Amino acid sequence: MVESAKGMNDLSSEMEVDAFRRLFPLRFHERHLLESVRPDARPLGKARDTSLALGAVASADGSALAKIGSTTMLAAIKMEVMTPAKETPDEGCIAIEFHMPAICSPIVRPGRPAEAAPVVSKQLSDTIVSSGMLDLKELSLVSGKAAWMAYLDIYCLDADGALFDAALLAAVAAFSHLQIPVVSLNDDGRIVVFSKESEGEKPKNKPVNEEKRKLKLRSIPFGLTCIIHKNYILADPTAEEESIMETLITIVLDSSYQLVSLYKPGGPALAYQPIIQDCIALSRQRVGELQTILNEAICDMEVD
Amino acid sequence: MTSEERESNCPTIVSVGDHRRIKQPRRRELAMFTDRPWVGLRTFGDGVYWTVRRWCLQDHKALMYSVNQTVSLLGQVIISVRVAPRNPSSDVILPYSKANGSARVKMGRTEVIASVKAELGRPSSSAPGKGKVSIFVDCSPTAAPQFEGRGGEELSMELSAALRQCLLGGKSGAGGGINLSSLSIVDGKVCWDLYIDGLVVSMDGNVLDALGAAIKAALSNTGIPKVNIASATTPDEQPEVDVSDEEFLQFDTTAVPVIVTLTKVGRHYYIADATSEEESQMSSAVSVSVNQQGSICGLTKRGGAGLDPSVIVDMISVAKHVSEELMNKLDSEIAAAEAMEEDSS
Amino acid sequence: MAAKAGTTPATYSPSPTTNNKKKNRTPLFSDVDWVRPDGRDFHQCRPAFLRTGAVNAASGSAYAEFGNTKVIVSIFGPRESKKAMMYSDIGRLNCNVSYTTFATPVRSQVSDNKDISSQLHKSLEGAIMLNTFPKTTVDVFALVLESGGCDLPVIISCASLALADAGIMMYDLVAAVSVSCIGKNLVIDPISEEENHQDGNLMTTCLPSRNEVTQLTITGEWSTPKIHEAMELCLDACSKLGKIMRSCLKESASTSQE
Amino acid sequence: MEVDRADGRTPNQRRPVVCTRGVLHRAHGSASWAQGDTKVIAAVYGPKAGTKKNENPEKACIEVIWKPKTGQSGKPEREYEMVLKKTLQSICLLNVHPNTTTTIVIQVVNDDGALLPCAINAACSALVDAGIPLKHLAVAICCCMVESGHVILDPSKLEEQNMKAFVYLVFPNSIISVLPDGSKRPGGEAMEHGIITSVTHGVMAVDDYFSCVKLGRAAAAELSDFVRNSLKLKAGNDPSKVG
Repeated sequence: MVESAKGMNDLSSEMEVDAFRRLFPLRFHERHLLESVRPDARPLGKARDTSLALGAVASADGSALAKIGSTTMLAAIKMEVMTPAKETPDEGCIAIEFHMPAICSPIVRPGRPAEAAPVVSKQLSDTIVSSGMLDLKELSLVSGKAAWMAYLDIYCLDADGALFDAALLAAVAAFSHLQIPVVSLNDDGRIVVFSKESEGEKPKNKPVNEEKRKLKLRSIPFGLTCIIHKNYILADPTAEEESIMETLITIVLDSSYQLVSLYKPGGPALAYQPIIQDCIALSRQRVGELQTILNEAICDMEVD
Repeated sequence: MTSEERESNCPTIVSVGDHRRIKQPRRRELAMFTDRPWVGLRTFGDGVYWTVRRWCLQDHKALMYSVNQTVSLLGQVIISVRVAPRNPSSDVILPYSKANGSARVKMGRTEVIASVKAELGRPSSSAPGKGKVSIFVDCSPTAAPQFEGRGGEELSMELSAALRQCLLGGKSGAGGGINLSSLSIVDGKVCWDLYIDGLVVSMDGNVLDALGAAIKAALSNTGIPKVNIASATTPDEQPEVDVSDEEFLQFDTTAVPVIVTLTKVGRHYYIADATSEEESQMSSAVSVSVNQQGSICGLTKRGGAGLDPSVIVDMISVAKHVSEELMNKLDSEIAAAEAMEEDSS
Repeated sequence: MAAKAGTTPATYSPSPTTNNKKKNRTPLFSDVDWVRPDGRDFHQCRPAFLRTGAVNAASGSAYAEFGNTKVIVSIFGPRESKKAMMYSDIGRLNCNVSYTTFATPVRSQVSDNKDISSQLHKSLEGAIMLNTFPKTTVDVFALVLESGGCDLPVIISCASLALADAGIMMYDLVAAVSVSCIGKNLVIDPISEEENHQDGNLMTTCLPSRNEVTQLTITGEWSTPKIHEAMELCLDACSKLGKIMRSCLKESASTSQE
Repeated sequence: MEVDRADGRTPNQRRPVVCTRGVLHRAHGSASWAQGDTKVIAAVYGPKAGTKKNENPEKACIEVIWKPKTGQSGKPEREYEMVLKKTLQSICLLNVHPNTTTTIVIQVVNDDGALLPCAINAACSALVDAGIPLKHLAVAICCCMVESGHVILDPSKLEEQNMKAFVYLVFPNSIISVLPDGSKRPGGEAMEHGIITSVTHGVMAVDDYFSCVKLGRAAAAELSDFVRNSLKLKAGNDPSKVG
């Protein structure tokens, strides 16, 4: 009897907190900030648990599944052949698309693409292209005739804040997992997959890219999104935090801590130099973490 | 609604070959069952239909199969082949040129038009030795006011998908009513693309069966021009073809299945060729397409309510029975309509 | 410096053309005795991996993996119906199925699939107590991550699990299984390669504990005894799948309680 | 100088700015803004009743439509729209007209570098022209990093393409206030030192970024004075437009 009464009590207090959270979201969060803790028990500057699995999509040439908290991104690369542009006969191309399917968030409805999707798409391709991580020359097959077009599609499976960070992590992981198929040039001038099984059938067509199966990735970029609210900096916000405290700043640093992007689109709070410096310090820390996570994922893959 | 009114509303239903035979039981049954409670259904198109249906719903399932099919289903199929080009509705279905074949089918107050158009195309790379067939259905706003604008889209899509499933067979082509290989002209280069368009002009239930019948009739009415292939082309080039204006090849439609929809009303009874009224009371409906050999070539189910597996098995066997007679009736109607068309031309 | 946007040159995949020719040359499934590409028995299903709660942002969700077929289904609602919708005293069900661009071996841009969406709707509506959420809509959104055959049955089973996870009232879970007819053999739970060569296909979705069939589709040419055999196979597999789904739900319920 | 610019400017020299308000008659407020050969016209419509779905009806909603010079709007335009929308949201007093929508249409007339800053400046002037209540103005500037590590301001298209990196920065203009100095300073820094918006492109060292910010801030202060003067001027000429 006593126990049940206690249980009731607990429930009611829980309800109260929940109601407070819904009715006064800002005050709810600020009360937490005063205690230097966040509703999910994280310290302000700490990112959520991050995991990375390579090779999640069997039908793709390179793929990765990245999870930051419950934000989940699935990235996959499919390689296709194209005729390179005249100005750059020795370069391949990458096409990056970020998708927010209807499953990922209650805001997105089928047929009406989310507002954020094309923006994140653009940011991702800007970041990856300008970071110099990839050498597009490595994607060349036959100079002036054929080159790879790498289609990178990133699907958001669960949207809970920091979409860009998770998408970028999934994208770079997919590139590091990318295994370029061995191809040969057939008699019609088309590139076809070189298959070992059909011996005797086409030994005359030698593979054109046997030594170029993996891309060399230089200076991999990693991102961290922070919320600036008054004098607080909250690293790696959840969707709830993003909707309540609207000033976001996304910093992308590469492995040598060079600044690839510092993206702050408006927001009620102004970013002063000390705050930006603090954010950059947090990102530096995060780059280290993500680098280890990526390396571990690659190691796991190689062991398998 | 009195019976006089009803008759004036649907004058087309009276041309039944053997309706005299059934008329007799009708009177008897009318007398027998007037005092029985009605099983969740209201009055139907015509008297014969009404009594027999009612009689079936009351008691004997077995009796329903035999009588219902002869009266309600076969009695109401009236086919007239070839829509006159001046017909305003033909503008909808034949926007570019004269169709190679067309047919109009009435089943009671349900009226549909099907047209077949053949065009030269390229076979798909996955099946170089086969032609292609596409089926699309449009629901005209004349059939129901809610089809205005995009309102009919959902039903159109559902009907198109069901027809494709029932008439085109499996992936390998087994069970398909149309022999795709016969549409091939030059392997991997040229083939016939058949565009089958269905138009629902008036809707009073059982549209799918009517569309199936119309397509079968339209296909048998279809003449595909003879094609002469200009020889001596290199294997890389697209061969030149000469389409004849005079010689036509008749399409073989013996393999085209007929579709029979059984609508389940209430707990135990299912009825063939349901009207809109009956469909409004349905819990679920099963459409089965059956070919001349009695094989099942496709099946879909509509309506949310679940069915016991044994009921489905039962329904399939009923559908097979119904289909046999429908097939015969349809063939003779088609032949009659063709003959009539030849006479008039 | 400037990103190469706007100009997307025509591309082609290096693999499919060669593969197709190869397949046509070797008649894989023509014999009476052949081995399935993944070494299963004809009447053996792929191992099923099911998990609820894959998407936190949704009110309920599930992930299903049957061999290479991988599907996520999210449920949203019951929530406000679209404004254009008229008043309805029973709830509405809105289904949508989309594919990722990398779901199929050849990259495809088309991701919307109305046909499959309506099939999903038809299979589920009979199992859901729509009267429990009047005036509102439950959205069932499915994303096929990888298509490895039997997509629709996997989506249906996964969707019913997600509905259960979302706490939507149902009469029973919906289990779906399909059977391919290849030559003289009936092959349960076919992979894409088998589906591409099938003569006919029979898919059953049923409520296992009520022994009710909510949807049945047949394509290809079938004799009546074959249909009986295939349906029996499907129903048997459905009841087994139903048990797996049930245990998956129990498991997630017990872990959430801890 | 260490850096040669094609048009003979010094690294810290902006292009001449021309700002005209009230260029469109049908719009509630409009402005054209030209920096050298880059020219943008902004039109403001609103506030109109109601907000779009998924927007907070307790606040005013800002909608931005970006019309490129030619062709259809694609991903870059979507991104510009998003940046512009967020930037303008942060300078507008959104609580004054809750549950309304203000639409800003940006028409690119000519793009010769620093397009986004130019559009932000144009939009800001157009908002003033339309009499939308603002907290303060925003001034946008583009800084470029040359390979040698020097910073140049307000680049042309050609310069932008050949740069190692560039930064778009938006600063608030200083508020002339009766309050004593320092009362408006959170954290002891002047308000105009805070960054409203920052968009970067290209790899650079962190220190380089801050030197860009420093130079940009100085330039923004100049620009801010220009804007203030030009607005005063217009307000004097056409009092009916303001208020």
